[in-house]
Amino acid sequence: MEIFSNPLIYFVIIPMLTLLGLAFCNNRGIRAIRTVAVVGAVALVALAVYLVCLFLQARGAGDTSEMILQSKVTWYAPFNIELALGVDGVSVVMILLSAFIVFAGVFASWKMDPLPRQFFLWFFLLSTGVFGFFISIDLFTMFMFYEVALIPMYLLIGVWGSGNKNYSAMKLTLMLMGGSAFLMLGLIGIYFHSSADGNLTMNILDIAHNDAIPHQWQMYLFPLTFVGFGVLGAMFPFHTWSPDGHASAPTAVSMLHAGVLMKLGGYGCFRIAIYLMPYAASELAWIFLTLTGISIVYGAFSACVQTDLKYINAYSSVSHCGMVLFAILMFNTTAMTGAVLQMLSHGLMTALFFALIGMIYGRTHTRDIRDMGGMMHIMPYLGVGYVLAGLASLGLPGLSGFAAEMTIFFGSFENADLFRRVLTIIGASSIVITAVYILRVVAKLLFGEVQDEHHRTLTDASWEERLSTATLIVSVAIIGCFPNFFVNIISDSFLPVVNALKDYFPVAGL
Amino acid sequence: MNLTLLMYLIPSLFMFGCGVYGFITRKNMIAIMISLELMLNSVDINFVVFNRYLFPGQLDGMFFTLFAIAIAAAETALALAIVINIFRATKNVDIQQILKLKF
Amino acid sequence: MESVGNIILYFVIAIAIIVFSVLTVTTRQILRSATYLLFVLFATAILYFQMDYQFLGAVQIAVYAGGIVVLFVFAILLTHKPGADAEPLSTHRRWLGLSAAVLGIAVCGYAVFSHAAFCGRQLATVADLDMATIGHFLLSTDKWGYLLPFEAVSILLLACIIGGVVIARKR
Amino acid sequence: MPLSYTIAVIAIPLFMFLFLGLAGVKMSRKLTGVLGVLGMAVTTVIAYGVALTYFFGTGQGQIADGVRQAVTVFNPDWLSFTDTLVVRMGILLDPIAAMMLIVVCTVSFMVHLYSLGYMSDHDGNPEEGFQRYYAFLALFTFSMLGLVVATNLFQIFVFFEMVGVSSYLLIGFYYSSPAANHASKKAFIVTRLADLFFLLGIMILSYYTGTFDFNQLVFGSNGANDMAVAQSAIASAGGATFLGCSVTAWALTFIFIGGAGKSAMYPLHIWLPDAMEGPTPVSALIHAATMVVAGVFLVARLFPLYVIEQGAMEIICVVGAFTAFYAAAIACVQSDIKRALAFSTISQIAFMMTSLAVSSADGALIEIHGGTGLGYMASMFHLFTHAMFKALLFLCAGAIIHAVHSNENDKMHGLHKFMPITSIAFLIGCLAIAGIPPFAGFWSKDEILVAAYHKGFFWGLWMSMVAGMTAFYMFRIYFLIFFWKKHEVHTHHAPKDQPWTMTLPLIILAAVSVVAGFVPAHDLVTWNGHHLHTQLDWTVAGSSVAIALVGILLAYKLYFKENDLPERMKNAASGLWTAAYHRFYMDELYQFITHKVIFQGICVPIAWFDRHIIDGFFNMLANATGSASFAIRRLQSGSVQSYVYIYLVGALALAAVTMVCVLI
Repeated sequence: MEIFSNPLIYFVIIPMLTLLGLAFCNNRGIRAIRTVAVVGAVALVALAVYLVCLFLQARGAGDTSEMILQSKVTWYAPFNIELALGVDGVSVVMILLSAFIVFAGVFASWKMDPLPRQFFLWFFLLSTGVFGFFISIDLFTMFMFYEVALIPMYLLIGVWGSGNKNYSAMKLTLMLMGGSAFLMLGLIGIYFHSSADGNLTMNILDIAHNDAIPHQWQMYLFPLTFVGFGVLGAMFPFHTWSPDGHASAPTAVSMLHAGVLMKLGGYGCFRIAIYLMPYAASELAWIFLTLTGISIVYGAFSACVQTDLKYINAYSSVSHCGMVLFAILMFNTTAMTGAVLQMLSHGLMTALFFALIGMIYGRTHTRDIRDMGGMMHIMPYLGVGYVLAGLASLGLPGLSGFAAEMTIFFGSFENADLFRRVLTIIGASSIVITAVYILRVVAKLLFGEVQDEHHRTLTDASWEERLSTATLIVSVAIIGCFPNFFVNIISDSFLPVVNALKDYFPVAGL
Repeated sequence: MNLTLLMYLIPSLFMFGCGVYGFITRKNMIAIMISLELMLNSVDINFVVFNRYLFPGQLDGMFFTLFAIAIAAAETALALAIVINIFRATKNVDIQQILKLKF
Repeated sequence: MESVGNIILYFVIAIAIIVFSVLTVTTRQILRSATYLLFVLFATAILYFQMDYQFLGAVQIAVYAGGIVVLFVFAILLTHKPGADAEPLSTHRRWLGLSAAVLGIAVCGYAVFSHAAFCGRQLATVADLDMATIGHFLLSTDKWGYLLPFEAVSILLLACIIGGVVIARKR
Repeated sequence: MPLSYTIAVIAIPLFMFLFLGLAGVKMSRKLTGVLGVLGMAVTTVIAYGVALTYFFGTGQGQIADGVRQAVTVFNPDWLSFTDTLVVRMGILLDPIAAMMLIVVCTVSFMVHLYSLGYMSDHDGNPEEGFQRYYAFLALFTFSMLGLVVATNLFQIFVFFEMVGVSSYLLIGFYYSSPAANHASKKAFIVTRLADLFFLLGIMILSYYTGTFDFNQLVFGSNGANDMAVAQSAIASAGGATFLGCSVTAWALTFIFIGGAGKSAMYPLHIWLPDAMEGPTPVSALIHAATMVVAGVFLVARLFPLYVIEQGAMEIICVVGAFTAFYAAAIACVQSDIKRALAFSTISQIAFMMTSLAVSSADGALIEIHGGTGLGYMASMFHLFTHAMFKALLFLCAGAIIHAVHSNENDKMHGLHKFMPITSIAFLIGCLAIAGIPPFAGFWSKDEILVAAYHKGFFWGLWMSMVAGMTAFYMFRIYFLIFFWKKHEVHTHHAPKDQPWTMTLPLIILAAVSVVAGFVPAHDLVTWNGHHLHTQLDWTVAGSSVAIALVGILLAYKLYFKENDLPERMKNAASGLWTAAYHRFYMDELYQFITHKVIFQGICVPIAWFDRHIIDGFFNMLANATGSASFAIRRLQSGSVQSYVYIYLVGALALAAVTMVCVLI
């Protein structure tokens, strides 16, 4: 079939082949399971890098089409459901991010016990969903992959989690499903207004070009879609699944969830909610801007008093992901580019955080910072990694967080209205609060005296843990040192959205 | 005096009423099934009667009853097998005391 | 105008059906209940004969009276000590059953009587229904043919046989 | 030497950081130290070459009429915000950048060398974390150099953050100690708060002017600071105002707050005394000579803009003058030698700030004022001399601490006999800071005072008074450490002068402190690149020397020999003394605000709100669903008979309804 000549489809096929391979393994042959998983992950990384090259080549060759590598296969003709593929700069970097996090996640769950085979099966099913979501441009297909990515979460947390895992898994699944319900309503609504002349379509690009959704319908559909995705993007007040979910999830799942899955929310908000319904987006932006503005500060303040390492990072994720949605709602290329950079940055550094926390927890069997101290003496590698992750999180130049946050703040400030500026300033103030909670953790956890004498006998990271974290650290540093490389890939992708918004929203500098 | 359609319906109606009463009141599972048979039988009669009086040239009602009898027989056999099985397990055929599957 | 014998027969049977039905559900000895059921079934068979459906009546006697009631008796004997009485019914339950029955009879009776014109139909004479016709209809695929239900029922019976074996089997 | 070699000056420390940080653990401690020092030595040589070429070379950095221009050596894009607003990372050399290269490299090299001895025990064995220490020093040096050669405002911000982190890491070098831990956190967070304002300032300024680049903000076509360019940059805001002040004034004030955080201006000074928990050479490098003057450097960079926005300049002036006095007052009563020096640093930096601010008195453009940027020159000159003598003082303090293992001066006393070289070096430092000719401090401070008197008599008098206090408290420290009474030997090691690695930097810096005053600063670091004609104002010079001598005499009287006069004075004004000793309770105020107001008053309630109200709401939804299910579960009784009854009644009701409908 023609679609198999499109490299994008292999982002779904490779994880599925990995699934197939894992199906032939059994739990006694951990070596075989690892081999299959690593091969799958490496193939994904290679393919993602190849995709970036393809993209740069296409853009370099003067291909200015909105999406490259488009192709489609009809699934169900009566509703015009298609498997429509296509990527722009944003999808490309998100795919790259996902591939790296899957790679790191495989190594972070190297010693998974019990049932390693089943764990990796669900893990790769989740990856299938994630990649599928990023490569498709058909509403139905996107939604389907979105669900494919969400459901394995329940089992991954419920079976392999720790602590109050049943409660957390149930809460996470129910809240995200609640979001999906909103989302599905919204998508159906969009579908039925997708065209003025009755040729209804699910294809995002066609819908955007038709621009046929009536304004009063947009006012209903936009909140549905935005909240639907916003739940996954941990938008206040729909973020409470995040602390519990992350706290209970196994390491690799936390990594993948915070690193990639939460990005689905931001990506969807921009790709579907704002792009397809620019009128309502600009009319209702103030509500969601307020909510995301609250998210940023609120998450940061909440993180200041937590004592569980994972809770701290979950709340910090609320703050950082709030910044993503916040920037997307600023409606200009700079801020939106910043949002994508922030997604990349947050994805990598949170994955790093959760990987390190998992490794520390695996040794000390506690995540309470009051019970730990002086870890820098005992496990210097993990300690340094944690400090680096922390510095990336609080925005040290040279690591990814800084470039992302600065782009967001400067982009947001481009808007001349006082409301957005005040919010920008409030958002910017989070850099101080972030510093407070990050340094608090670093000081309690890594510095100071060793609290528990038993901890003195613990070992530093093993080779696969080093590989996993080093991958992420290097990625964070590369984004931090050469942000323009990514900005150049990303920024053009926002032109269609910004142009769509231009009729309704006064954008400075356009 | 003629034997009209109505006159056949009346015994059938009472039979059905008795079946309902028995089904609701009895505790013994076998008794419940007996009541069930009563109801089935009354329905059979109705089929036949309607067929015979309203559409004398056709045989739909009769065949329906025929099949109904076959199915009733099968169903009874199976149901009694289950009852006996339950009895084996619980030494009991009182429907109100078999609560294992409740909730 | 029906023959008097027919009418007398009808009344005997109708009364028998009503009385034995009531007895079936009110007696406290389960074996008796089965026996009264047998009478009801016989009476029904006679009704069928009276309406010239001899084959149906025969089936009624063979399958119902001969097969099912015997099954019941077996089951009863397997699960009950002979002569044991059932516990008396609770008043609450009896009222419940009675109300449902009376309500049902009332509503259906009203429906029946309100269609008096319809119900006043008399028996028309038809050609004798011989076995060959029935057999032909049962196994035909023409209009009025019943091959499909016939096969369906046979599969159902097969399923029941297997089910019965599986359920009753000792583990 | 071509100016493009500056890249090496930046790159070598960065390389040393990465190299020592990654490979250091595999090497012996000694080797890493030596490599670090060597790397820094090469850097210093190149930096001197570049700076001297810039100042004295021909053709490079100078245009025909002798104006020193700003030379952009290298300026690639780093991050594009919009097509026009692009962050670049580059290297720009102008007089103050070149001067800062010299300052940073000199002090850094001295500190690298000194640390070889300081970070070892008495047998010369390097202590734990030696590699890490040198890696961090290299990181700091890289960041600071990156800051001073910045081509644009955003680059300065970037390196502000970087030096902040280096400072954090080095203050917390002894990370097991709670005090160091706490101090490093405090330093980072306070400066981070200031950086937030800096960021806001940059956002506002860049929004209205559309650029970060100094070349478009302040430098004219001849490559030197140009008022016309600054004027047009300010004008591009189109007169926009916010709350009655022009947006550029807001922006510049915010930027100043950013600088004030790094430069420890009141009320953001509280982190600096605590930062003394770090190793003493680090204090000398970061918290005395280089990083803390970043704020002064920042204001000097944007000097033409500040000249136009006089409101912002007035704020700097008031804050600077107040801080100078406030810190000097506290320094008079501190018993911890490093803290006393820290407050002295704050006071001296405030001098520089004030000097910049008075430089444009009369509220007019700078040319209108007769002095034409005397204060600017004086400030930069003082920055230079202060870096040298304050580093000297800190390194001396380090030598003493290394010898007696305590920071408190009541453990010292009478060390003159034991450590003569240190004593003399310290004395030179004190004379320099007190402003006694011909030592370095005299020349720079004198010009600051002249500039202050230009602005107004009050400002001059105020600064003169602070200068007198400076002389007093420095000599108080000096006498208390080296004289007062005979030293009691507590440990089995008698204190003695330290090994050559530590003594050599002292000697070098002492020599520099003696002669640095004769550097022709008025020729080299003027605001517009032109030569500035200055002459010694004898009234000001004479009076300031007199005041300094009075301060020294007072200190001599009180502290040279053991007596009970200080004790009696302390008791006489015990309230004032206690308040000053506790730094006028600023730390307690901050503690109250951060812990009681922000932590207990905001964070804890928010966390509670999140767990109980928001999460509670969703749990309530779940629980309500659960209870509802339990409630209607009764219908699912499992009794076939009930089902039949309900079904039958329902069916009959339906039938009845149908019939009634048909009848009607």
